[in-house]
Amino acid sequence: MKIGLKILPRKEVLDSQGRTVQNSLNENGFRVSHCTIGKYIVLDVDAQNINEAREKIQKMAEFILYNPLIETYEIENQTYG
Amino acid sequence: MKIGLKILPRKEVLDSQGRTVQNSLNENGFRVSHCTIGKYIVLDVDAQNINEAREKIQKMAEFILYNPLIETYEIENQTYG
Amino acid sequence: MKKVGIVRFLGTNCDKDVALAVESVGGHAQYLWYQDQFDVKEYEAIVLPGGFSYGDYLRTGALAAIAPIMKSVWEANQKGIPILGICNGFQILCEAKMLPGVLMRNQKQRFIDELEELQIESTKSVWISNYQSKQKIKIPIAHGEGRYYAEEDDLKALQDQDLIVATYLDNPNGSVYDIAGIMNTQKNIVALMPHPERAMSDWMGSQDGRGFFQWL
Amino acid sequence: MAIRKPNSEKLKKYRLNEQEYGEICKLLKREPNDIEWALFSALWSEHCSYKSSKIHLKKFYNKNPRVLISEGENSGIIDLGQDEKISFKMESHNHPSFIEPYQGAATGVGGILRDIFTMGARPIMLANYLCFGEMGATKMKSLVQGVVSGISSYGNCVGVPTVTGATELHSSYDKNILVNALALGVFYPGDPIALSKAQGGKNLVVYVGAKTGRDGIHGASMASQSFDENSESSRPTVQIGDPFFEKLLIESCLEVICQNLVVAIQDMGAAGLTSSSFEMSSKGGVGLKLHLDQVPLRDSTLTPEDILLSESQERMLLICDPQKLKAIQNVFQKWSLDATVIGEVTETKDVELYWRGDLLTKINPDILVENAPRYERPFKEKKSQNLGLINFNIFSLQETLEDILKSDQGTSRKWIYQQYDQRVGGQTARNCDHTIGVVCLEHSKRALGLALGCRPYLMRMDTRIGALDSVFYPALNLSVKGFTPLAVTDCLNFGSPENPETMGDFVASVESMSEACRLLDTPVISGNVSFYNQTLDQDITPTPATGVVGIRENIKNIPEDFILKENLGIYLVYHHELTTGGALEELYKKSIHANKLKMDTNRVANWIQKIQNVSNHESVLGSKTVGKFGFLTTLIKMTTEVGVVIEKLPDFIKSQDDLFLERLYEVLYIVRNEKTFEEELYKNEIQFVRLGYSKKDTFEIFNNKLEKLDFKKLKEIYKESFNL
Ligand SMILES: Nc1ncnc2c1ncn2[C@@H]1O[C@H](COP(=O)(O)OP(=O)(O)O)[C@@H](O)[C@H]1O
Ligand SMILES: [Mg+2]
Repeated sequence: MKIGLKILPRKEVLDSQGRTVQNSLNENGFRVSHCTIGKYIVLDVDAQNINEAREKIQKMAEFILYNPLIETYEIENQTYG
Repeated sequence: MKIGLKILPRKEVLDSQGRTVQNSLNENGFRVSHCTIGKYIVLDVDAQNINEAREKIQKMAEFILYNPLIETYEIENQTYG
Repeated sequence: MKKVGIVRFLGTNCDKDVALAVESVGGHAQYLWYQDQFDVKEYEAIVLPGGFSYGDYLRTGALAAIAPIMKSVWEANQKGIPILGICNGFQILCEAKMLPGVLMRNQKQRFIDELEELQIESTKSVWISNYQSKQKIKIPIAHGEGRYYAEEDDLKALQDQDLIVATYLDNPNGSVYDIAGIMNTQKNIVALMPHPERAMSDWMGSQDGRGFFQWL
Repeated sequence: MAIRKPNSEKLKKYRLNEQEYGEICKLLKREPNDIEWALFSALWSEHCSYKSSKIHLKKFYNKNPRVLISEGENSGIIDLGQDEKISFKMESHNHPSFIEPYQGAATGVGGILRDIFTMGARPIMLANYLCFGEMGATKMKSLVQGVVSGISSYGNCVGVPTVTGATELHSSYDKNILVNALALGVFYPGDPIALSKAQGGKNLVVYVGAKTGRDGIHGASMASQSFDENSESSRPTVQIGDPFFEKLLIESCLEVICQNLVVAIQDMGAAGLTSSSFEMSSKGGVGLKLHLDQVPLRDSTLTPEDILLSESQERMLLICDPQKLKAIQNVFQKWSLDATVIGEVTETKDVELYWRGDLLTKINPDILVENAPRYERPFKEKKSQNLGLINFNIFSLQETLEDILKSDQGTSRKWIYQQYDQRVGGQTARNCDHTIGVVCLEHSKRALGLALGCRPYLMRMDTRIGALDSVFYPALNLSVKGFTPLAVTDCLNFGSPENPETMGDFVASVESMSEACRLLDTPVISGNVSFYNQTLDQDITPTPATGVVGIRENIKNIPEDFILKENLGIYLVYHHELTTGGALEELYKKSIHANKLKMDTNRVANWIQKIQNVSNHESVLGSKTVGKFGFLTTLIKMTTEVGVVIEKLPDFIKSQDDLFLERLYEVLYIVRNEKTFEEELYKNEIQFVRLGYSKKDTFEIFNNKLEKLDFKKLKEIYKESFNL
């Protein structure tokens, strides 16, 4: 079962990548008032149902995939793709 | 209006990071049959409705945010957060 | 004395190194600022040096590829002015679609600094006219994203038209066909991941990089 | 004056003790208000005030005619002649790196770079001194990976080459790793020196760089505390770095300094805006009026206290003439950075802090900076024992060498330094593959060398010997390449100063290092102290890391580290003071022994100077100082496809064991024209023995019988064993 995991920089933390991309977009004539850049990870795990899959992914997220010091994460509520 | 944009590697050969993470998850006792790593970008744009916002974001994606040679993208259908 | 324009983006960090290399062979180096456009007629060559333009954010080279100065670089290319891209410069030229393909994260997922042995594959551009085909040279690499990748047809074109500039003897990063550098079909653009400006005299450990600049 | 006893929770929160509180009240002539509590907490912390170390640091030999600055500024400066000057310094980021290795190490590099370019010097070299626990210890591999990629991502991106380093592994660092970063910058002719003294009433206080966020609040006082089981939960105070921003700051700050647009400049390091502003004010003897609400924020919920203590990275404070503000802003804007006025210099002597129009405090900065406590803490020097060497009864040379070269202590660190850009800048002549780092000075074309010191196993053997060695050994490493050692920086990593034995080690180290520096005439021009490196009362090995800088007139023909040709003479040149089996004993899990624990420091210093002469002799093609496992191991590391035939072992080698002992000090030379080389040695009255000659594809020893080593396998083991 494939589920998506979104990992974003915590709001209080410096997101220099987002800021730089935002500037660059604006310089090129787009209008963006905020840009945050994180990761999107799709994990394929063995599970009977979505809840079981999400639980597994939560464990992995907590174990290694995200850094609580600088990031927050969100596991999607439906299967991916 | 904040909308999320997912960018993922186009094929497996282009995702060495995904495989590395998958291996390290499996080495640590998790069971993952596949792992794909991409980006998640949240953009805040001025728009009347979701469609307008998505159109704007599509333009940015095509202009710079993704590289069609190696990536695909998907703009979310609801506002973020 | 040939006048060489060296492009500086925010985050470029090999600009001075290239200027010194250019000057050591008697060229005249002038910096060009990323926000400006320049008069292409004034320059006999343009170099996009290495570094971390825009902090390597989004994708390496991507944000530099849309900076204002790239309009002039594009124009210079149209006029056939020799352009050299080194490391981040190579990444920028790919992102600007002036060269085929893309440079991805090294296979080992780590940055690698190493003196690498290369084989010159084609000498058809002025930038490499001082080398012999199949000549082996030693030039350092220093990159985290140097794994060259392109679609089948592009690769075939590179091979068929003899546009591969140099290959690694001991592929450090997983590049397809061991590619270290390529040129465009017009042959005025050469780009490579290794840093010839870091191999200009014996005390640097190698002077095999001089050939790239000697024609200046 | 009626002073109430403070509640102990408040003291604990602000990490001050009762006496200190009493002193504060005395100085203020009242009780501190809330904001002042925070200010004292930060500036009177060990980290900012050096309260336990200052009286000892005064003992350092720190002046000679070359020294322009060696105290009171962000970093020291020496004059190299020919209109060139350099500034260099070393700093620790141990605690943050243990909590969040990637960011901790990265911001360590960022911080030390700012100390250098604040002075107006352009950074041209980086180095790092790392101590990790045993690779099997909990989380150690991920700590190493995190630290190395943090250093690499930051240093590479800002474009300053990492040219040398040292990595030590030992169980005493299992729960308290050391991450010390060194940066060196250069002034070429005409480059002004910038200082941090605020001056001139009505001048403006300008804030540049990244916006202030919540990172690192209370970082300074955290670094002044030991680790306990709960350290993991102190995570939210770790700072986040952005090397791209730092690169822009380097360029823009050097530009405003170069154009003489600033009166004073100071980075915001430990304790952020608090320490930078109070130190600028105190040094200049002028007042400052600061409007904290004008500070650019990333997070609008920050309180004045947060703003004062935030350790957000990549921020600087400038003082400038109002007339020059526009010009300054233009420079920063060109580099896509903001410069915001947050206050002004006043004729009073006080720092006044305002928040939305309200005065939060008005306080003389000397009270916080100059009058910070100074402690002469009790200390007790521990006596080393373990005299007399022990027997290993080594049987197989090949097997012993394999054991050594694959061990934590003996293997190559290439996996680490391969991740560092060692040649950006285009001036690197010797990189991390070599004993010392060398860059070419662009103006004079002279060679500038850098070597790091401190070998913890010697510190474990005997504090004074180890501390002497932490200056002598890197100085010798420079000398064997023909460099004149010029000056020293240090980073003193110790346990708790409240423990008299730790303090004893500290005092002994400072005294010994200073003695070595005086004898070599290499003053200590900068440094850093990191105390409280302990976990649950377990101290780390006392680790006084050093960086020694030297110069050589010619960038060309620096003796190689490797044997590149056949039929060259191989010489062992020595001056023996003491012999130890230290590293090998630790490898085989025994304690450390030596034949004596004394050094004639005069003679050592003298010999190091002579070695420098010899090393510049035209017959010398290669050289290397003999390291921790004795000369055979060092010789193996020098081989390429060309190996060695050892025809004659020195008389002092009486058993196979002897081949693996370290004698302080020995040097290996690779020589052509042996006769003139020997004459040079005789002339300098240096002891030596000719071991043999170089030969392709073989490594042979005549040791009663002929023995052949599989040196290519040994080299392979050496290169590949440290691979995470
Ligand atoms: N953390 C590090 N950063 C950069 N270089 C390092 C680091 N650790 C070790 N090195 C490099 O490795 C060399 C030390 O290697 P080592 O195996 O101890 O050999 P030797 O003692 O014979 O010089 C140093 O000279 C240095 O250049
Ligand atoms: Mg400072």
